Amino acid sequence: MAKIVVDVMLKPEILDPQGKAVAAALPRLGFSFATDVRQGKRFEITIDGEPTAAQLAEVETAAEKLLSNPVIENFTVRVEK
Amino acid sequence: MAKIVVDVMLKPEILDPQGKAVAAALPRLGFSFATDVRQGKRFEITIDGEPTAAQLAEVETAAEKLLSNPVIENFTVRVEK
Amino acid sequence: MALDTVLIAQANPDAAQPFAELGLKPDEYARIKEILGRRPTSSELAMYSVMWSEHCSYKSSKIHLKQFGEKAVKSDALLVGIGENAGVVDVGQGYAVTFKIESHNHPSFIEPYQGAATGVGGIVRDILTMGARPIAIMDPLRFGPADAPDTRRVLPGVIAGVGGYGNCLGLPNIGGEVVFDQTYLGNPLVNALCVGVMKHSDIKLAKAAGAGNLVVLYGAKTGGDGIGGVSVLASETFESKGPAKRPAVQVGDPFVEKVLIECSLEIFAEDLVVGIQDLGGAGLSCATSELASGGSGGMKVQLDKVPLRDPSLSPEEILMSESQERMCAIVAPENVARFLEICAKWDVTATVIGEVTDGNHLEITFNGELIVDVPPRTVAHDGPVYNRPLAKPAYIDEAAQQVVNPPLPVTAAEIRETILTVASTPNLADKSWVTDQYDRYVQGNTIQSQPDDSGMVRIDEKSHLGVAVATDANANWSYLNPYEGAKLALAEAARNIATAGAKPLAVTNCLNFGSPEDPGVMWQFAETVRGLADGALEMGLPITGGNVSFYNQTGDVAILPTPVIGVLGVIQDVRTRTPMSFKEAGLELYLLGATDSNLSGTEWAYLHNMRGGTAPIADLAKEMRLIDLLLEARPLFGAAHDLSQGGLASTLIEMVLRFNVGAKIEIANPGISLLSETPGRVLIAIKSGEVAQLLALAAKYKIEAAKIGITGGSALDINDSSIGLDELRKSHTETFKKLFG
Amino acid sequence: MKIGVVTFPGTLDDRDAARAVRYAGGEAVSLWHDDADLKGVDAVILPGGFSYGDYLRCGAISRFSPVMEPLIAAAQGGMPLLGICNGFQVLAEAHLLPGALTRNHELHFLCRDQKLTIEKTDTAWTSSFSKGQEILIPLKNGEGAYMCDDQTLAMLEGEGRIIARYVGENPNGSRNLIAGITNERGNIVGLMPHPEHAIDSLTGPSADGIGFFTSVLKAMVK
Ligand SMILES: Nc1ncnc2c1ncn2[C@@H]1O[C@H](COP(=O)(O)OP(=O)(O)O)[C@@H](O)[C@H]1O
Ligand SMILES: [Mg+2]
Repeated sequence: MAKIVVDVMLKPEILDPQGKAVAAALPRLGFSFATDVRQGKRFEITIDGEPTAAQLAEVETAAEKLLSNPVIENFTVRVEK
Repeated sequence: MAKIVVDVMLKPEILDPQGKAVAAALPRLGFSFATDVRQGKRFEITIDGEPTAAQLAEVETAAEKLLSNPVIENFTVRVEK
Repeated sequence: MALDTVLIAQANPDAAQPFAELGLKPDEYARIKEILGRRPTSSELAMYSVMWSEHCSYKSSKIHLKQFGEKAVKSDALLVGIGENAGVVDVGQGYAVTFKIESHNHPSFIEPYQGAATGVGGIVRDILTMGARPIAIMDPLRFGPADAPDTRRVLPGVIAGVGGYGNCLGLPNIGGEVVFDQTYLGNPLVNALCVGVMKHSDIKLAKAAGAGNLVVLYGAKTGGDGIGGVSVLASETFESKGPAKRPAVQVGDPFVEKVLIECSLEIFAEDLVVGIQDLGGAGLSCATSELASGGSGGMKVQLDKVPLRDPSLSPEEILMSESQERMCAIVAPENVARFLEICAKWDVTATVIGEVTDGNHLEITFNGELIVDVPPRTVAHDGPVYNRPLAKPAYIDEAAQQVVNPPLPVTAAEIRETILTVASTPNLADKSWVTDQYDRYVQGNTIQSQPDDSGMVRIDEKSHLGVAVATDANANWSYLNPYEGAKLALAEAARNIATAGAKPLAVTNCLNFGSPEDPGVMWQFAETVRGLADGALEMGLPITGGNVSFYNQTGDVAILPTPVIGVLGVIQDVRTRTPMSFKEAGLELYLLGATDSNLSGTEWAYLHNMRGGTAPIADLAKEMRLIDLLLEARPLFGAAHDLSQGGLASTLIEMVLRFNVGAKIEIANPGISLLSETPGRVLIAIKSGEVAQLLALAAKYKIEAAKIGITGGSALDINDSSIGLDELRKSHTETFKKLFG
Repeated sequence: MKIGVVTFPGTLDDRDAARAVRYAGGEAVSLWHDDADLKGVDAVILPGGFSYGDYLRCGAISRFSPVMEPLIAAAQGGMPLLGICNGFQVLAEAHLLPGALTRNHELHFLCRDQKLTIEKTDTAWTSSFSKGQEILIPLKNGEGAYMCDDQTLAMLEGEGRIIARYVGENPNGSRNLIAGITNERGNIVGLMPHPEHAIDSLTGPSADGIGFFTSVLKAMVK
């Protein structure tokens, strides 16, 4: 059993209203560490056994077609230990 | 400038309708790799300079108080290269 | 990055400029040079190119739209007419109502959620700009075939986007349309209508008057949204490497818009603005040039003062950015402090970016250098005007030759089958899957919404004054005869207002067509405008504004001509409205208006792949008599529901399911009676004791009235056929769940 | 009787809540999120909407608004406090009520007329109803599924703190069909559906919702 993680983030040039709202809320709570916050999605996909190269390629395709919208989002795929 | 990532996932015992919907959609698109999918949030926090221990502690607190709801969610904090 | 300034343009008159990439024709570019007496700076080129685009300048449509002014009825109700952000109508008791439709078709195809969301955001700002509180929205939509894979991508995203934005703004969604047709597959239509209300004295206009008054930009920061095209300026003129990627898609932030609405209304209430304009298409280029030319003409703007989300934007890009949720106000100096204070209260960024000047120059500087110096009228109003060639397409006469004779039900079993088919076909099926995603209760004033004939909202809690709005288009008829199609859509929208008891007052429209460079499309467009102008004149209704969307086509196949017509009406007391259906058994059902046997352009013909024939000829005099009858006989009605797509069959299905009370219908010639879509018909329910009064009024207005049945029971019985309401409901409501659920 | 209605940035149903208070015979006082002042009100309503855009999590950002500090203190001291929809989400985020409101199981915003049964009538906000009474009021939200762990659920059930349950098919995936809950003392109530949109059958599906507002007026007279 392995876990594949797909992270999907809005492209940097795209407005991220949620990240903006979080960035604005932090200082109100007394947190001053952030110069910027972006909010995205994280998918944890469980697969049986160790992932094969073919499976990872499939995950890439699924990430591109289903999990993200390439018009406004980027994604990364990785296997998590 | 550094990037701190906070991942927030629903606790395993909490129903995740979004993850379930993705898991159901994958086979319809011909993808059979997943035995389970969970969907969570990913926050990318930009800070000036290298993060200090104090800053990381602050991020932990913010993750606990604001970025996640401990009733239903777990989180992890890490510095990304 | 080198800045192209007016001085450089003068010193270096022959520099090559990428006008073609920006969509300008050589003669248009030449005209800009002639206006300025020199080559434009790259910032000026950016402004002219976007303001002279089809979308902003109406260059192909203007020459036709003129008719709306020329044929206009004199209406005392019209407070602000075509030319401002939205028309304003007097509805009495000191209230003014403004409403308008806009399209966001192409963006919704690329990114359905954001395209639809920002479409709602844009039309709401247009209404807000007039000084009004937005009070309701509607969403007439068109998609490709319901079972096409791409429709499964586009439709759910569009619905979620309309809902996501509108719900978050706290605007009840009071109606709309969902229609499927092959021609919309690559060209979905996402039109959005917004209604707003204000007191007469609160009307605001887009004009920058009074030298010394300040220009304040407020709302969201400016990012690179929607400026994909203009990056050629930066790449070709300046740096070989080109700029960072610029998104062609705009992302909306409904929360910021909600705050912007409340903040603006507070500012309006204290009378702090001289003029105001929202930033929509063409962003600051449009707002500054329109404000300046709407006022005395002069304005100075310091572009470097504009707060940026993306600091890498060039001045050209800042001028053209279509970042959402921004407004531009003209404020007298003594009011600026208070203005900024209100913005601070709402946490809205507000910045003074310039001032109104004497003279007629719009001067824009960037870090002290003059980069734009233009007469603003030439940007905003003196764009090119095309009289494009038009020609009646060959299909019209071919279609007229075709015999439209779909099979018609005769036996009880066939009638049953027909009713279930009509109930479940996507164009006529229950739309709750869509409308359940929209808030219809917020603001606490919604009297009617889907599935009623029109949306109705109360605008005064004490007097119960209300307004009703309906939108309609019948693209099948417009395809067969665009002139009649436009009139028929107008009549239908007006009728939908009147069935509830509201008096039609004003018209708006959104004209969705293929490419204006196709003479056949241009003919469809011209005929549509002529029909709408004639129809509005005949019905005595002013056209208060609208929108044109061209280039909705895939290859050389255009969408069906789709003029979406919105009609606004007023009702003195919303408590007296007529509901669309009956809750009581034992009422008599009367069909007002006669039925003919023409099946061309009907849903039934479409279901049998028959798209030919001839459209009905609109009889607007009769439509007006029917409206008068509906308004006068209203106290007699237990229910009234319009007949349109799907004919009597569809009307009966909707009525019996509305409150779960059945009906027993007796009709001769059931096929035609149930499926013909003859315009000018309404089904009403009435107590037996009041029939005589109804018939007297029907005679007075020369409208046919025929009894077709009686209410009651738990089935829809037609002649010898019977369908239980549960079975009928299942068939009516399952379609969308199965397709999209 | 003064009832405060809080407006956060993005609140939508504040004017409707104030209207409901007036219909019930009370005086509505508007409270501003950024002002830590309860203006001497006798009870408070946190109305529906999308405060802070519902970004991050519904209610997560609002709960830190300045007005919340005196409000939490007052509610802990027994002042009646009703959170409707977004207001319920704020109460859960502020841990004034247990559990959390999560994404509807069908992942859509859902607006519909919803039947509820009132199960607890000895709270500040439900005493006008009779136990087991069925009412019809609008439900409208995207994140209305009530979630909590088994222990909390058993506690809520055991202590009879579920004030209202959905009737029929579960509209959003809420555990045990929970539509609303109360704290131990019965002064704080969170309710997902919208009684303020059902105070007059002209504009709502019924006038059943008015009972929540008349209840609190009665409670305050006592
Ligand atoms: N089809 C039409 N019918 C009537 N008026 C129209 C039509 N299309 C555009 N207009 C009017 O032309 C003006 C400019 O339209 P538009 O550019 O859409 O406005 P905005 O810049 O506010 O979006 C508006 O007053 C609009 O009402
Ligand atoms: Mg405008």
